[in-house]
Amino acid sequence: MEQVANQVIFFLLSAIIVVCSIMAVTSRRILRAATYLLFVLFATAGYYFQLDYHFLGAVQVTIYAGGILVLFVFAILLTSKLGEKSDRISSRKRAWGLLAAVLGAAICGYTLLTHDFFPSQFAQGGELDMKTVGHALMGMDKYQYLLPFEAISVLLLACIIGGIMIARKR
Amino acid sequence: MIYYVVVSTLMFFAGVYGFVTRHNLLAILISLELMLNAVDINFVVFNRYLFPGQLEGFFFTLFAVAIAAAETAIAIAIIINIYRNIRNINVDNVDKMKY
Amino acid sequence: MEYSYIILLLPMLMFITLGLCGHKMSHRTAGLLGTSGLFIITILSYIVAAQYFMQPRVDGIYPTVTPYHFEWLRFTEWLHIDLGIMLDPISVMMLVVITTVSSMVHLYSLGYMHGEVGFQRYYAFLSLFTFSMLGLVVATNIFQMYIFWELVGVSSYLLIGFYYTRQSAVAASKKAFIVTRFADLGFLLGILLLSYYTKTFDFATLTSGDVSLVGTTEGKTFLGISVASWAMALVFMGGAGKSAMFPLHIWLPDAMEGPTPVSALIHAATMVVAGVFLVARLFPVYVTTPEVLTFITVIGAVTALYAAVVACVQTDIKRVLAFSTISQIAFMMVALGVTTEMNGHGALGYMASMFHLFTHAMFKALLFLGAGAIIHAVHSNEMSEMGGLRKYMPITHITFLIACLAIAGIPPFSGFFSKDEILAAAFEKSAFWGVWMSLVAGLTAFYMFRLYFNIFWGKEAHHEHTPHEAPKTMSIPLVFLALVTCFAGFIPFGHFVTASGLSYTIHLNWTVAATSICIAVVAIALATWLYMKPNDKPARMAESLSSLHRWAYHRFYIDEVYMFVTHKIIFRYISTPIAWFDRHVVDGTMNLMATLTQSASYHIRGLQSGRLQSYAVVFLLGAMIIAAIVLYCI
Amino acid sequence: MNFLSLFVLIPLLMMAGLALSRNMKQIRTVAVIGSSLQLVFAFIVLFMFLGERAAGNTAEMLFVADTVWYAPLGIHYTVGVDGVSVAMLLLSAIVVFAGVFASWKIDPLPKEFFLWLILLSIGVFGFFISINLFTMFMYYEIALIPMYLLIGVWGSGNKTYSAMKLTLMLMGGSALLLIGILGIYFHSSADGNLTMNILEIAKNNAIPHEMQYYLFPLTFVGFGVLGAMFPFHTWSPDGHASAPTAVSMLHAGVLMKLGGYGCFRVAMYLMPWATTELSWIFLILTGISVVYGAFSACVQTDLKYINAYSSVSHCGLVLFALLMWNTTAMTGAVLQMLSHGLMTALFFALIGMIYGRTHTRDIREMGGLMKIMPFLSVAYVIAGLASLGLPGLSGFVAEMTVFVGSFQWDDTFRRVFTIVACTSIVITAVYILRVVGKLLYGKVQNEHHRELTDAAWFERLSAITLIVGVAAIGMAPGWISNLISDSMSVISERILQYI
Repeated sequence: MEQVANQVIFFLLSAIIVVCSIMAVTSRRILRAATYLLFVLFATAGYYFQLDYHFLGAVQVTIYAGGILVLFVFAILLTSKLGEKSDRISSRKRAWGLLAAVLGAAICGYTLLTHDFFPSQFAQGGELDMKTVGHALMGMDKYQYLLPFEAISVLLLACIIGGIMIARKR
Repeated sequence: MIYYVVVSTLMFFAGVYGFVTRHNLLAILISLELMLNAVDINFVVFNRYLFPGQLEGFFFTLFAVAIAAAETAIAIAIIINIYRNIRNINVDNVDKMKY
Repeated sequence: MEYSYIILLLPMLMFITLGLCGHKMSHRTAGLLGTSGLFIITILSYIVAAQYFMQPRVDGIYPTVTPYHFEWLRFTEWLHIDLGIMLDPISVMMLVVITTVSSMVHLYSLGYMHGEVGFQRYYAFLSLFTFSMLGLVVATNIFQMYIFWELVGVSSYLLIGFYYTRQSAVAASKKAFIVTRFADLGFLLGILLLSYYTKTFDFATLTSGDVSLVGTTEGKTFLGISVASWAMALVFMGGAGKSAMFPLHIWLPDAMEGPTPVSALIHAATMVVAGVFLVARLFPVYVTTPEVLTFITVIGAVTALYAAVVACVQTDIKRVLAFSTISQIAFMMVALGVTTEMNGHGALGYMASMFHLFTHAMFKALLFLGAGAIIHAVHSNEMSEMGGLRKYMPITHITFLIACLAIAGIPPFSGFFSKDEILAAAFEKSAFWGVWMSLVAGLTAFYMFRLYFNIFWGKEAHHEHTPHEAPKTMSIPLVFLALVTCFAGFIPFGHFVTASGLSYTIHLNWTVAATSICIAVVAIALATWLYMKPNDKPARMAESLSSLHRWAYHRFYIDEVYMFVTHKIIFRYISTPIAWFDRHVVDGTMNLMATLTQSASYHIRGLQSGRLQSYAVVFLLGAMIIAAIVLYCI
Repeated sequence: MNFLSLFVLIPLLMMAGLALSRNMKQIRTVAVIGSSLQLVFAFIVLFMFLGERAAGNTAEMLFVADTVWYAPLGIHYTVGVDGVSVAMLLLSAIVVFAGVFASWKIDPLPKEFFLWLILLSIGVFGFFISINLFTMFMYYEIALIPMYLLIGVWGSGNKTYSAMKLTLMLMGGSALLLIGILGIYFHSSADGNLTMNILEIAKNNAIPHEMQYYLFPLTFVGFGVLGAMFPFHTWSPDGHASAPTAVSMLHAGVLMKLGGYGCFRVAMYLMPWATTELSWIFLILTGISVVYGAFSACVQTDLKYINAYSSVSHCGLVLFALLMWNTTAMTGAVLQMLSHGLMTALFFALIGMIYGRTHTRDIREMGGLMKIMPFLSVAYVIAGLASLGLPGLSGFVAEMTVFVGSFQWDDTFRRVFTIVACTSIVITAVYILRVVGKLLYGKVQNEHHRELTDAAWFERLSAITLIVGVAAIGMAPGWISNLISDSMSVISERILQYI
């Protein structure tokens, strides 16, 4: 019973992801594209929860759906008047894009399907408790991530300063 | 397990299509986000299915999300600036760096 | 004999002093310096000649003495150029001839060139010419002769082009130099061929017979003719160019553009005989290749006749004398050509040509200097402006008459003895040549006396001022040369100079002598009949054979042929196409490559079109292709 | 680093001195002192070399000094001199000395002009003293690069086009050369310790035959481009025509000799087998360039073009003689390099002076200069006669050695080409006399030429140094031809053993 419910949820989420991403990419109104992106983000968060990565799902929801999307909406509102329809895409460009995407999908799909991954041991309920996550984050020895963590912090700082610098009124 | 990866591939290539065909810089940014998320899914799925013990995939995605946030902030700042200079953010007009 | 190097060194020093600081000196000092230098050399060469011919004969011949000899430049281990002095009968004789004529010319030019601008430069070039001519004559090896050969060519270029403001003089000097240079090319190739096979440059080894050219080249032939005769023919070509033989004679008539004393020195006595001297010097080698000797005889005979015919119709007195020089030199060449073997009776031709060279130098110089005095008095070269000058210029008249008699071959004078010997040698060889040369001798007598009567007899041409006798400095050389012409005939030449060196007593073979005298007398009578008193007979005769007259006057249009070949063919159809080819084709390819790279880079630039998305597409396609390759192909 | 590197040090000091000097007078004094010092030093080296040879030291290269420069790549700075390079150093010192005086009144930016000129001379001097492939190539490049600036800035006529063309073609040549040198380096020794030093490479003799088959044409053409071989000579007329006097003097006088020197020092000395195999192609090319240059000089109207084409013809003769392998011909080639170097420098100096006065180089517009400028005209006639091959001047000595040397082969192929080369003396006579006749003799073409001044003292000095050089070689060639033939016999023996 449990299995079936998971299957259903999974199918539901993947449907949302696929449909919304295509819609986000092809819709002509920019704001609508943003909303479709929102749905895709939520669906990915759903995936994480389904794979028992609750912390990651939470992070995804807060940062992506919360932060980045809000930024997007601000940018959209600032740069383009509401309801303005972006012009038709020239067929030649679209053809190139389609060709590239489809070709890529075909190659990746083919490799994925033919490549025999070694057996996956899906340990059910391998919940990741926060303590281990915290230790790994702060640890110094081999598989621990203190250095990337600090690097990320420096990067974020730089981004903040960069953002301010760019947006400064000349 | 395969389905996760198939879905993420589709998502990725939708992002690619969007990136290549849209005129609006923000739309490009959106498709970029799509691609990033597709990659995150992949990481998580591989970590979960193939390497349950380790945490590389997990942390990788964590950091990827953080960096994506920073990157989008900067991108949007730049876009706004471009908008401020040339009053529209159509990607074909941004070709000052041509030759 | 020891101080013979002074004979060479002094003219060189004169040239350098006059050349470098000449323009500081006044005309008088430069002239006196030059002439005194020449007189010292003349006396020295007389002493050397006396000493040389006084020394005891070693088994019948005078030993060749080489007082000085040092290696100048080494090529391979056996080929090396040395500079030195070699005295043997012909070179001593030539020493005497050159120095006498040159000193006479120097003395004469004091008067003739008086008041000319560039007087010192003239004397500098004269001493350069004398230096190179002397160097050529006393050369110990063939390369040294080639060195001085070129120096003689250059000094004649400088002297002919002395009046460089006149365009015709410049063109004449250029033509002279290029024609002789072309002949020198043949000479150089001849030397290279000769030295390659005989492995030496020295005359001593070449002529001593221990190295036989024919021996080492027996098998090899080139275009059917054996290499030995090729070598000797090419060497003769060098001589032919310098002595203005038939194909290469065009420069001599134009060389009259130079001052007359220069023509006297260069184009009468010394330079033109260089070719004869060359053949005489290498004569033992020539004897081994008989077909070259016949070739020389043919060329000589053709030139003699051609020049004699053309001389009969020329109006410019210097052109007449020029053609007569060509014809006389051809006489000497024929004399050399007809000699068959080294000693005994066959060697008469060699001795005769040397004797003729000696006497011809004297009276031809006299003729030219006389002509110079006449031109100086009348200020024009054309015969039409002359006539009846015998009253105004007695000394020149008498000396000119003596010279004409000598060249015509009238007994007491030297011309008779030497020309008679040549005719005897010609008859010796074959009657055909004998008759041919007597005909030419007759023609010579005819045109000489035509010239004589036109100048000194005939009607009085009007003059602004009466023509005055030449000043003393000009008439002394005339008198001296006239005396020499009278007595030179009696010198027992056979005693001194023969092919093999053994003394040979000249016995006049009376039949040939008689025929040549009566031919000369008949020709003179014809000339007197036509030209003595002013009448229209020569004009009427000219119409009768008008085409021949016109052709002969224009030297059978050979000049035009040369001009056509050099200007049209070489300049128009070889040089300009090459220049065009270089400018367009070779240059074109270089420029083409430049424009190609530029256009290619222009197209490539199109890719960086600034359109962001095209970058992305290209990037993605590239990535995918690489992925495909990596995954599936490798 | 031994005293030979002084050759490079003196110019460096000169450049330093120039950098400090302010007004024109100081620039001139520094330049004069430097170049005369260089000339004196060249003579000292010559006499020391002769002394050394007299003392019986028969080592091929004298005063050899080797210092490691960059160990990992095995790059050494090896310096050494043999008979030929001593003669060439002397030539370059004389031409630089004359060049300094010929560019006395150079107007825009004189200091920079002299700086670049001396950098050019460093390249030349360095090239002649180095016997290591790397240092040779380095100095070769140093000699090329200033050319662009010197012609581009101080030139005349369409100078940018010709500067660009000259530098690009020479760079193309040196690119080929680089490939060749690397090829040689990697095959330089069988047992693995690779070396750039020419002497060792020659001793090891380890370059396999099929490699030689490729490397020889590369190096030969690489140097041939600079030596104005037939198809690659087009840079020479344009380059020299628009270069300022001193630069074209230095370039035609010395740089083109770098090509010839490099050809036999690198291409033929290190790859004797390939020389015997492939020389016939280059023989044809150089044979053509001898006659080709002479003929096209006959119809040029611009003075500098005539001299440039005559340089093509003479340099063609140099390469032609080199390909004849035997000692006499190769000595003749070096003699021709020396004599042509001095003659062309003299020609370009005089043409520069005439151009400085009449501001036109077209011989149709000028005439009768003999009366107006006697000294220049007499010097021009002497230069013409020297290049014509008048005995007593250097042209004759060089050409005769070349012709006698190349006549020693009696196979018809070489004999035909020798005869073709010999005819060049007639064609040279034609175009030299054509120019002398049109330019110096005859009537004065346009009137205002009448009040032109004759040569000033510095121009006289420059012309006289070169004339003395030409006459010295011409009058007494014995000492210099023996000096050269000793070192050339080593090279020709290496080649002749493969016949």
